[in-house]
Amino acid sequence: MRLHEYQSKQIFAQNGIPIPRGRVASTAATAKEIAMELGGRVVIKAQVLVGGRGKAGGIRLARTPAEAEELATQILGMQIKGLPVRRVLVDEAAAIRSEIYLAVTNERNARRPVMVASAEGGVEIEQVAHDTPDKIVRLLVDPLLGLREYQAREIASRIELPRDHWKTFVQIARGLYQAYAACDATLAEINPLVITEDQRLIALDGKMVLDDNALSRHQDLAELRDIDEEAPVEVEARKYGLSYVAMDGDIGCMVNGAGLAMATMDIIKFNGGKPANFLDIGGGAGSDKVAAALRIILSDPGVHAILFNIFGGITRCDEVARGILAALESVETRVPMVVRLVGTNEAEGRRLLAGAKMETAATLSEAARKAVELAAQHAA
Amino acid sequence: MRLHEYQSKQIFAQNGIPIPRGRVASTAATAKEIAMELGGRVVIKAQVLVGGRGKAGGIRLARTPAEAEELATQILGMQIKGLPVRRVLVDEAAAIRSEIYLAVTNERNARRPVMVASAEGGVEIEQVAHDTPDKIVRLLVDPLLGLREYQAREIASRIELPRDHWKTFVQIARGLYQAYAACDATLAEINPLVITEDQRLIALDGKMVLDDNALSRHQDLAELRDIDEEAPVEVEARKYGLSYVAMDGDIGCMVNGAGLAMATMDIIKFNGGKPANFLDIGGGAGSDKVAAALRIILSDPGVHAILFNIFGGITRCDEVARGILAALESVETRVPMVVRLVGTNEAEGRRLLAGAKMETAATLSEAARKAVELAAQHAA
Amino acid sequence: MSILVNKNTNVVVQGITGHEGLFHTEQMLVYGTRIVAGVRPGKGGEWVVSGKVPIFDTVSSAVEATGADCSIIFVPARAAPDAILEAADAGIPLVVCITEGIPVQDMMRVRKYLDEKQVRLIGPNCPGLLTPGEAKVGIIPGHIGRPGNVGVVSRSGTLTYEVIHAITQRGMGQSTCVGIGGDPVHGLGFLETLELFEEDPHTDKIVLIGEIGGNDEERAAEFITDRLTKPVVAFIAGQTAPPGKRMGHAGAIVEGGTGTAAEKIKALEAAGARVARHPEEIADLLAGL
Amino acid sequence: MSILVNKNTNVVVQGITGHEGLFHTEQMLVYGTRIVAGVRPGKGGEWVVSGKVPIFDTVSSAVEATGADCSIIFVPARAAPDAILEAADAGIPLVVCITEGIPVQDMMRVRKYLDEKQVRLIGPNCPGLLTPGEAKVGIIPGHIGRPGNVGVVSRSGTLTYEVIHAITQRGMGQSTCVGIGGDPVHGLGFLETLELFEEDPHTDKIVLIGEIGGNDEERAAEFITDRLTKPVVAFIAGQTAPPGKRMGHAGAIVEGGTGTAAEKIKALEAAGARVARHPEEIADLLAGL
Repeated sequence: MRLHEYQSKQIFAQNGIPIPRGRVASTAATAKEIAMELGGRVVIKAQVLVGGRGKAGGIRLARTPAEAEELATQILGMQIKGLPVRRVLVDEAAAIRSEIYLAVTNERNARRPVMVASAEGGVEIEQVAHDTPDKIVRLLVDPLLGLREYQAREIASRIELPRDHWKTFVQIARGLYQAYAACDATLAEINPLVITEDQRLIALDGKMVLDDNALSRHQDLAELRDIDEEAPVEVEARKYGLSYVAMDGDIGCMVNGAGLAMATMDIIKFNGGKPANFLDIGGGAGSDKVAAALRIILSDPGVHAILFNIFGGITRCDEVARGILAALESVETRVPMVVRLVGTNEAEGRRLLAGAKMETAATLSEAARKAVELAAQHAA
Repeated sequence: MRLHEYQSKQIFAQNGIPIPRGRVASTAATAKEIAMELGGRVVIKAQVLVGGRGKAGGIRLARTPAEAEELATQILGMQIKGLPVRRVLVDEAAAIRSEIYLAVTNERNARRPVMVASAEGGVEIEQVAHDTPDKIVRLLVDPLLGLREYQAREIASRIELPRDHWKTFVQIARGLYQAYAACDATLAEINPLVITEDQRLIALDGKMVLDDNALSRHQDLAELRDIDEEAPVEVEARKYGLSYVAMDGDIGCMVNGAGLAMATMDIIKFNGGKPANFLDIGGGAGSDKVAAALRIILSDPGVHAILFNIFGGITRCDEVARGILAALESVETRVPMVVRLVGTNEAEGRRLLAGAKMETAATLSEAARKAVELAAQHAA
Repeated sequence: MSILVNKNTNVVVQGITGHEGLFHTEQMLVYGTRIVAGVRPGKGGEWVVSGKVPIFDTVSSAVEATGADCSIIFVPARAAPDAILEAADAGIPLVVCITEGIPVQDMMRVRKYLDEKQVRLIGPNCPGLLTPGEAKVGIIPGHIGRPGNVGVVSRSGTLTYEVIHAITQRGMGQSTCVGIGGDPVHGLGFLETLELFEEDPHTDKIVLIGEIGGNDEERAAEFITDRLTKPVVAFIAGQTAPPGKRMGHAGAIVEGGTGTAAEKIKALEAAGARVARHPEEIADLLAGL
Repeated sequence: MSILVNKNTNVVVQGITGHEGLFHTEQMLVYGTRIVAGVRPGKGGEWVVSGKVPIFDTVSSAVEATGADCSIIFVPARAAPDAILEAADAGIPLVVCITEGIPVQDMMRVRKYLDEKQVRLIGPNCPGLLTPGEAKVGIIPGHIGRPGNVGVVSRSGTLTYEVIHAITQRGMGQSTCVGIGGDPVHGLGFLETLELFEEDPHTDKIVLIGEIGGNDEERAAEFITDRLTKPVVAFIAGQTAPPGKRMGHAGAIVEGGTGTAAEKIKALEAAGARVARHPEEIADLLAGL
């Protein structure tokens, strides 16, 4: 789960990281008020959960409260990558001398947290990593000891931060690690961490991504979820415990198991089609879950066919077939469907579905080919 | 630094450990009020920082508020092992079914915290350890992971705690560990942890000893220090950064270095005398420190001679001699003194002290013999 | 022959009284796995599965009483890290954790602790182990496997079942099937498993099923180049997965431009592995070896 | 010959700009110790001791630039645990921590971490090491020692100086003097030091100075019985110490009836060590060996 900039920065502040004075506004009038309170130049920043806000015009400098109101009006009327801007953060503008990148994330191979820093902040770190990898400092942290002061100093030294700023930097780096650890984050990032003209260090932008598996023990953080920022189908899918990712193809997929779901998408592509989604219905496919999955797939107007791919292991194929039949009674389908059932009780499962308006297939390749064909016909 | 029972139990309660309802009182009237509030049988417990309160009559059961007042009056008038009782804890009386011992302390050899538990609570654990060592369960804890639930269950299982109580016991054991870790304790002990007739687990008595080296980072805990409970000389010694322990002999000792101070006491005993104290004046013996040490030693009326034993290493003997001379100007001494200086600039040091009213000695044995002799003469 | 488990493995089931734990204990018993004990704190002394399996309060008491040398964990995510540590502390050398949804920072701490111990962890969020004809320690449907000379190692669940099933259908069989799990921080990886298969005299061919996210497959490719003498057929799921999106498994995500299927396929092909373009091709390629 | 340090040891001083650090750096330099670097965050690039010793911001940069293979720590107690870890992470194999007053739970965590690393810690709360005629890494007054064949190991400070001084006065000398420190949780102990002395061809006799608290001396006695071939003279300080009272050193306390001088003396005598009744007897017993 990704947090908004303003939410991330509030968590940073709670962990001793200096952030600009500022507040969030959902109307231009409030934005003007905040600008007046801050009494000077402010930055109006769209709060949307996608990257590239700056390029899209979602981050603007206002020199007066009136200008703040005007720009807030503009930004609050924008859509960025399809997401309407519902809130702006109004922050005191900083006079920037230089920009640093600082983050902590999980290093899978080392199975430890890793601090990542660069004197080249303010840009995409992947770009820096690609162009000038030696400008990136990486330092592994023992998850049982946390980030120690000497390690933070080591980072400061290696990014050649002026020594005057070390003390504050150590505090910021440890605060960031603390935020990461306390919130079960998978990423806590300050980009840029700026040195201002008056020699302060401030976290100008912030990003946190939380571990979905840990949200159950962070009720307060779970409540920060901004449902407005998510595709309604993803919200719906989560409600039913379904794992769903929308894509831009035309063949809806319903599969049991994440790996098999990915493989199903792959074989659709191999047969010249394009998957409309990733969807794992998990083990034990009850009719309500199958029905919810069907509704979600069909809510995408680009879907022209649906491919069911079920491997019956512990869950038997006939059970799944009954789940599908029951679901079909409650959901009106408007596109052709292909079903492929393999594994325990596959014959019985196929027999049950033969009565439904579904094409059946014996192999995954055959199912994929049929789905691609039917989608093309339906679209035409 | 040792905490009072009532202080320890408050910390326990903050860490989720059930304690009896109750409050502390410094007058019998307040004790009566508390007894009335608690509305039933109460236990009046002397709050002094020594063991053996029970045997000394410092823990009594009162059946009525009137009796509580009466017993509180008695106990508040007591001295236990020389310490006047200034406060009593008035606790709701518990109907006890059985008593358990539970503690966490530092295991020096393993360099880890160790949980210690026994189904035989309510008595001195050293006694249990001595008589029936197999009734004591010891479990080492990884200081980086803390006490895990399964370890607490392991303890419950090994002390054969009835299974109904495991859940609460796990919570208590983890709370105790948490209190120990959060307070930098060297001991956190519940003795007894009782199972009541109505099947609750309650920490009836509590003891915490804190690491003096860690008090600087626990300002709140440092403020719990009860100066009334300490010998005034120990309070005075701490003020000057002196390490002082009173003993019951007649030869005061002033030594630089803890090991050497102990060895000096040993050689006094070897020569038939009895040391009156342990005192380490540390490195660099300025005159104010030496003067304070002298005052402290002389405040003990049982002292009949003083032995200075100084090894001049980094600190030179002449410096120390000057410190002693300056101190002697500000403190009136009433007993004979023997000084033994060895090491860097020892000749110069001895020469300086020759003018003072002090016996000098070339060896430690000689110094000890002289001190023993002079003390006997002075006492006679 | 096999790796990791066989018919002499003595298994203790942690979380045996839960819905999943009980169901799969029965399935494993039916398969012939030696389930010698279950653990459920507070229920020590009771029995489950018609009096076949004794319950203990702690793993250590179960090990003491039964000599269990392998543990399988079905406890919920909240308690699973503790369960792994308990098994390790009880001296169990092989721990299989089926549980899904363990926070990744918990697993980093657990792995750090396990690194000091002589213990192998499989999973979490994995289907476990199947040595056809000998033992199943996990949830892979037993009937789809058949004794043979193909070692299977995979980050996936049902996709693995598909592949096992297909291998069996083509008249071949498996030495051991290892589901290493779909979480970003897990125990045994491709490398260690490949090493075990290399050493196993009864494994002649290997199937490796990877997916997007991380670079375990790239490291496996290095191992294949440097050390492996046995032929490998590989498949990487998620060729069409968009970046930045988690594809079901917590570990299946393309982040910062790395962890793509294309990179992994390239690395494996360069290492000489036959890489199937879609899952049905795996058994074909294997038969052609 | 010697153990732990000699004239080729390259030392970095952590906390070199503090009062203590600077003073003892000068003393060590005068003694002939190779002090190659100092560390003080924020002062990298400066020099101390009349331009003789360069300062670095971090231990790792000091090691990189100078090849230091030993560190001595004078930083305050609050920062000392970090300083030890920093030295260990920088790959320094021998770390001497003089600092007094480190909380014991901090040291337990530090030791746990060090256990995984190839690093030897001396101290904390110790006077450090002296190899007469070669190097002093610590605060033992250099002039009291003299090269010789007696290995000295002690939990104490000035008491050790006394003993070293007395040995020298009697015309004998020391191979290496090791102050292991007075804290309950420390690095190198009696056991490891005795082992090093046993292996050192230039150490012929050993002096062991213990004190009340813990049971390091009892374990040393076991080692003497089992493994040590060289003769030992021992002394235990604190024979008159009352129970439950800390005698200056954080580790010098008789708790729960254990850690008494009597027990330790008994164990050492049973192991064949000559135990001096008072400190002045040590050199006598040594001369009589």
